[in-house]
Amino acid sequence: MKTVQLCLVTVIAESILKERLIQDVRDAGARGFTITDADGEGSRQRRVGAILGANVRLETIVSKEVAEHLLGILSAEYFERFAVIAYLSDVSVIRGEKYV
Amino acid sequence: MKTVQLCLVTVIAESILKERLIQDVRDAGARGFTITDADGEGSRQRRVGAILGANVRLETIVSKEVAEHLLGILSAEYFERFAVIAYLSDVSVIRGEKYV
Amino acid sequence: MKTVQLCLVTVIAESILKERLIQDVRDAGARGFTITDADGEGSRQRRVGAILGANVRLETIVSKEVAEHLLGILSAEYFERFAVIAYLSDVSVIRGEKYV
Amino acid sequence: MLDVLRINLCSPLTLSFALGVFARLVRSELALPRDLYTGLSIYLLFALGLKGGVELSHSSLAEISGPAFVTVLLGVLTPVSAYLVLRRLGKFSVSDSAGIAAHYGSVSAVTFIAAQQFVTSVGAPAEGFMPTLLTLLEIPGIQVALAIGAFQLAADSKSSEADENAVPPRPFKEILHELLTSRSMLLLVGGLVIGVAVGEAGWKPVQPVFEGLFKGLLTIFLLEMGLAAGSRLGDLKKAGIFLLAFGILMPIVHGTLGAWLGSMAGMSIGGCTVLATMAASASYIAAPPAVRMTLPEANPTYYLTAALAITFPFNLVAGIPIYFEISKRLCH
Amino acid sequence: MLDVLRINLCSPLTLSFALGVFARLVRSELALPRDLYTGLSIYLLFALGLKGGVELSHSSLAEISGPAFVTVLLGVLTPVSAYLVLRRLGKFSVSDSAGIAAHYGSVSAVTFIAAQQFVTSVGAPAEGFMPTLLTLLEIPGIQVALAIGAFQLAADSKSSEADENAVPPRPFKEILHELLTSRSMLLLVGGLVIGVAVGEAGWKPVQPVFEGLFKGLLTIFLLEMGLAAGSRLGDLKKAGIFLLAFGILMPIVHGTLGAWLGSMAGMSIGGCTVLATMAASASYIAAPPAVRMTLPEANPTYYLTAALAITFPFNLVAGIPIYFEISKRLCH
Amino acid sequence: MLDVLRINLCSPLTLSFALGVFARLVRSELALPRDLYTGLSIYLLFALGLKGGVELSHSSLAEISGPAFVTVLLGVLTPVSAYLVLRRLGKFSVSDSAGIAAHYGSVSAVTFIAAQQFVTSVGAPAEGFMPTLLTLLEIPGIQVALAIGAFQLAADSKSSEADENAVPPRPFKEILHELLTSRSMLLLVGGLVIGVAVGEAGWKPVQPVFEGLFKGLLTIFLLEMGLAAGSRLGDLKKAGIFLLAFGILMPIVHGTLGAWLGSMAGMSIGGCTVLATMAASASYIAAPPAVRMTLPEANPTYYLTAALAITFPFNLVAGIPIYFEISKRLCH
Ligand SMILES: Nc1ncnc2c1ncn2[C@@H]1O[C@H](COP(=O)(O)O)[C@@H](O)[C@H]1O
Ligand SMILES: Nc1ncnc2c1ncn2[C@@H]1O[C@H](COP(=O)(O)O)[C@@H](O)[C@H]1O
Ligand SMILES: Nc1ncnc2c1ncn2[C@@H]1O[C@H](COP(=O)(O)O)[C@@H](O)[C@H]1O
Ligand code: NA
Ligand code: NA
Ligand code: NA
Repeated sequence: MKTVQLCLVTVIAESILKERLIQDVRDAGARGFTITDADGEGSRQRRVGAILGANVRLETIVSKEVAEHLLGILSAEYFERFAVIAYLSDVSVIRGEKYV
Repeated sequence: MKTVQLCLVTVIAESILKERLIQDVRDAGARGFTITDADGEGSRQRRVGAILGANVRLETIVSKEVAEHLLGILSAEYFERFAVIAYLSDVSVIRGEKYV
Repeated sequence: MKTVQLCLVTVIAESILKERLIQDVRDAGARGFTITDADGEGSRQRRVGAILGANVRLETIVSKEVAEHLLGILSAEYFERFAVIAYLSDVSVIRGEKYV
Repeated sequence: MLDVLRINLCSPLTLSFALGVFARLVRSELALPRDLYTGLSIYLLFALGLKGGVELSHSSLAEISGPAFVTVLLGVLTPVSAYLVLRRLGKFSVSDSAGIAAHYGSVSAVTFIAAQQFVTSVGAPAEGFMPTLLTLLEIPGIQVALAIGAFQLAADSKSSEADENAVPPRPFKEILHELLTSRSMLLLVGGLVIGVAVGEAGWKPVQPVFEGLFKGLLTIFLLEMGLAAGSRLGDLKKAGIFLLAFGILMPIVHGTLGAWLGSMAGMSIGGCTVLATMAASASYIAAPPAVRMTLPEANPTYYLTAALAITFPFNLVAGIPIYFEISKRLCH
Repeated sequence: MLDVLRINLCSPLTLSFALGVFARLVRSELALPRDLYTGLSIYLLFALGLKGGVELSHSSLAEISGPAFVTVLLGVLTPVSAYLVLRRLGKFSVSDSAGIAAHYGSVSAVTFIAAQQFVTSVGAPAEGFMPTLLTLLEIPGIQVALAIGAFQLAADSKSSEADENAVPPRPFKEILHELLTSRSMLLLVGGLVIGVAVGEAGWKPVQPVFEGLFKGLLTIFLLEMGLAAGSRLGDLKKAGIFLLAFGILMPIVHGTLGAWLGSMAGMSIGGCTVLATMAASASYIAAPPAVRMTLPEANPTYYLTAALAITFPFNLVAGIPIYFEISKRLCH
Repeated sequence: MLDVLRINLCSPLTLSFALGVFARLVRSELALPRDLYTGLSIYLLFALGLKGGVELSHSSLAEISGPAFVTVLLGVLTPVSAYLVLRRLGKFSVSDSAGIAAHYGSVSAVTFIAAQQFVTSVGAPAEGFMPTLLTLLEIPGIQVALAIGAFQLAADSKSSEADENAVPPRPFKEILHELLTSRSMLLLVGGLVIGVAVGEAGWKPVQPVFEGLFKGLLTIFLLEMGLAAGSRLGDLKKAGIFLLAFGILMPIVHGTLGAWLGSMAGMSIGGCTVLATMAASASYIAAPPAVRMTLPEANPTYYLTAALAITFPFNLVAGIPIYFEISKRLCH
């Protein structure tokens, strides 16, 4: 089956940012995204439980350009101030046109 | 530690398909799978909430052949009609024999 | 944007091991981790539902060495006796120093 | 009539549905956790069955047979009428017509409950066996509509929807199994059987939960229904003016038919009102997944918007009182 | 006796457990959301503790000391007897024997509640301090069985299970800490203490939730238990005929022992029945995770199937009435 | 006074909060499912609004106007005083000072409820319109504090926090929209409106859920609050001695102010006590996300620890009785 190489951007962020991240992802030109709830720990303390919510894990399959663009937005808006990380990996999909 | 390269197939699909997908994954020859709940948005509208459920995210580590086979089943049965996407990535595991 | 290649270790394990795994991940030298709830099936029977809980899915972005070290711990402590799998994939991050 | 409308409008049920819709209109982040929604629907269906069963244990087969027969009749007539109207007048595709018809052929448990509450509050309580009729009406309508759809699609092989290379894996017995073992059926029927078995004695200790909390928890459930309906309002224009009219007029037709058949079967005014409401209501618990699985080409925007954002609130606010007035005239 | 059985069979508790089993047998997708299950078990344990505490505030140390002593005695005897039977007669591995024994040495809160309901409904209510005994019995049995297991495994170093390179990281104080701070212990004991502290006055305002809703919510919980048990029925054959017999006969032996020790301690018929049921019951809330963590070689299919799919329904349906009859004879 | 303290200490509310804290101290794995927490807070806020609305339907605008005015006044004064104390005396950064002040300018619904329970139990019930005042006090304080923060940050451009390249995307109307459409506002105000609309008649059928279960479910909610507070105890030393003192003394100041303004507005002893408690309490439902979004540089450890682990338990245990004593002296 003919597949296309694309870029999977995974963003893990504190959950209050959920709606803002979705907007950023759309603005960056992504054609879709998938979100799951998550807990976690990093340079900031363990993120669990009730009061401020935990984390969300957002995935979006995009072109290299869109990925670059999205990372730009994320690091400008969030990296210093919020509990947010993002990483890239290569994935192959069929129906490549669906994602760009 | 000696690791083996295998293929990770990730399927994101509307949740009513969950049981059917599990069957397809078994039929395709996968030795196991992992499922998480997810929300998402794509060419079809935002998938959240109650009435029709949201999405499921299914992962299965398989050989290249099984992956091909599974993608074949998915695109034949679901891609046109249902909210389903799938993508491949390379992973390395130990105990390679466990997955094939 | 300048990115660094790192190693993403994903561990899927029966949920009663959650706290022990978190400890192992810290001991192995990881600087952070992300956890989501999951169901699944493998060589052991389908893991769902109430009594013994289902699975957790733990992700940690680490250096190659830490990844090796973590896999060592996991296979020594869990692989034979518990429902646990782990796999590695390559990811690129910005702020590489954050993870090592 | 006006007074009756007031009773209906100023009930916590209607108003918390309205609050949910409002929350969506002002783009609030208010949302009930998914598990809470699931938990509430499990509770409501099970409580409905249990209470119905206890009451059923007081009624004889003779009383039920007539009403049961007309109920099944409604389960066959309403999907057909809905399909024909949508396909012929509405010019909807076969799949869309069948998909929407499946919803109107089945019944909405919440609307049923609202009708029960209403007839009680106006002092014309319905027969004790109504929940039994609910379980009888839930499935046939869906089956009939899906059958029409599959049959039609098979027939016109030139239609673009002809290549059914995905439907074969969905044989009818599989669909039937899904419907018969669906959450709503198991809890309703299971509750009924348990209710009949335990009777008043066994009912007492669990009554505080399954009766005492019923209206309050239903109020919370309707908040969620309002949120779901509110998030569909945007789709109203996509649904179009015809579907809007359909979502209001079809229930009135089905409601009148239900009231008339009910009176034929010698039911009380309250009973006729509730049966009419059942016929007029559109399912949004059992029908949507069944239709989605079996007729994936049918556009969910159409059937969900019509059932949840048009017909449900219409019945809740105006429909039920209307069917009550109709029933009053029919069962003199 | 028959009448007593009827009371027990026709209770909503038993029947909704049966409904859950049935749902699995017909391969229904019915499932309670995991959080609902967790929430319900938290509620049940906390309510159990609170109510027990309020009642405890009425009873004197003198009354309790005897029953408390025999309860702890049961916590030591039952896991040993279970282990010996499984290892010697059943030829199970050390780990499996110890793992199963840990479940039968501890106690099932839900079975305990069912017994409480039963004795009340037959007009022989148990002493007010029974929940206190429940908390006393929960842990020792698990500890004793795990100790036997660890000891045996260390002993026969030639057995394949000898290389304990994973157990060292599980020192006993760690296991004990897990058990003492486990959800069930904290909620039971915490509830007890709070109940004693607030007394009747503080109990009144929360009574509607912690007493009024108790039986109804337990009914829903048993639906989930039925689903869990139903999904294990398939494993019955794997479990084998011996485990099936064990799951029925061991409880009768332990129950008789419990009833006898209870009568020795001068407890009422109701009290003896409940104590017997506690001794006869197998834990499936506290024990499974503890065993899984500490004896991973023990096969969960064995202990879960025995505790949940064999012993629990047996006690629920036939065991409790049997222990009641035995107690009647023992406490003249 | 001592007796009053006893009433307060031995209530299930206080004790189950303590149980939660204890569970964390012994490192127990006890945790309420997140959805249960969300569900409970939705229930509590909605029930609070509904009940308040029904009672509001009995009171006239004349009675309310005075108390409403002083409430809004408190919403302006308390965040300013809190900000000045933190910035000048506490030497906290602008962001931290504004962030903490936002919490103390707003109100904690649970503390409010505890005060309501308290004044009722000591026989000095508050006015029926108190929940209306709660909704008036919730938002202004947050807004004022955030405004101070943004203004200050803009002002001293040399401060390291000056480059506000992330705040522009957060215009004030957006923040206001978030607060006005926040879950707590919608449920409180929505509940109030519905309560007023349905009145006693419509309230009756839902009363078992929204009044009967209230205290019991609140008890469970406080268990979770205790868990959350317990997991913050470790941060107390990070928070430092000043914040500890602030979390106890600031409430007393605000409480006295509230009681005094309440008596000026001619409120009853009970009303003054509750108003004082509102002024003294620190929000941990509406404020934290608003502050986190708008002043990300503010350290959550400070405001969460102060509001949840210091001020909340202080008010629950000692604060409310103190404000009651103060009110007794001020009103007659
Ligand atoms: N090394 C890592 N591997 C996986 N997830 C991480 C890692 N570091 C941080 N995270 C996730 O990102 C969130 C925010 O990270 P931080 O801003 O470092 O606290 C954490 O709560 C984790 O869920
Ligand atoms: N580009 C994308 N990246 C990540 N997830 C996607 C993407 N497109 C679609 N999805 C997921 O796949 C589901 C179905 O996609 P669709 O059929 O395009 O609506 C969506 O609900 C998303 O969860
Ligand atoms: N081939 C696989 N692909 C994805 N997940 C798997 C696979 N095999 C096992 N798993 C996950 O790992 C858990 C434990 O695996 P096992 O020990 O084989 O039962 C399962 O419950 C699955 O969630
Ligand atoms: Na209908
Ligand atoms: Na036992
Ligand atoms: Na305040």
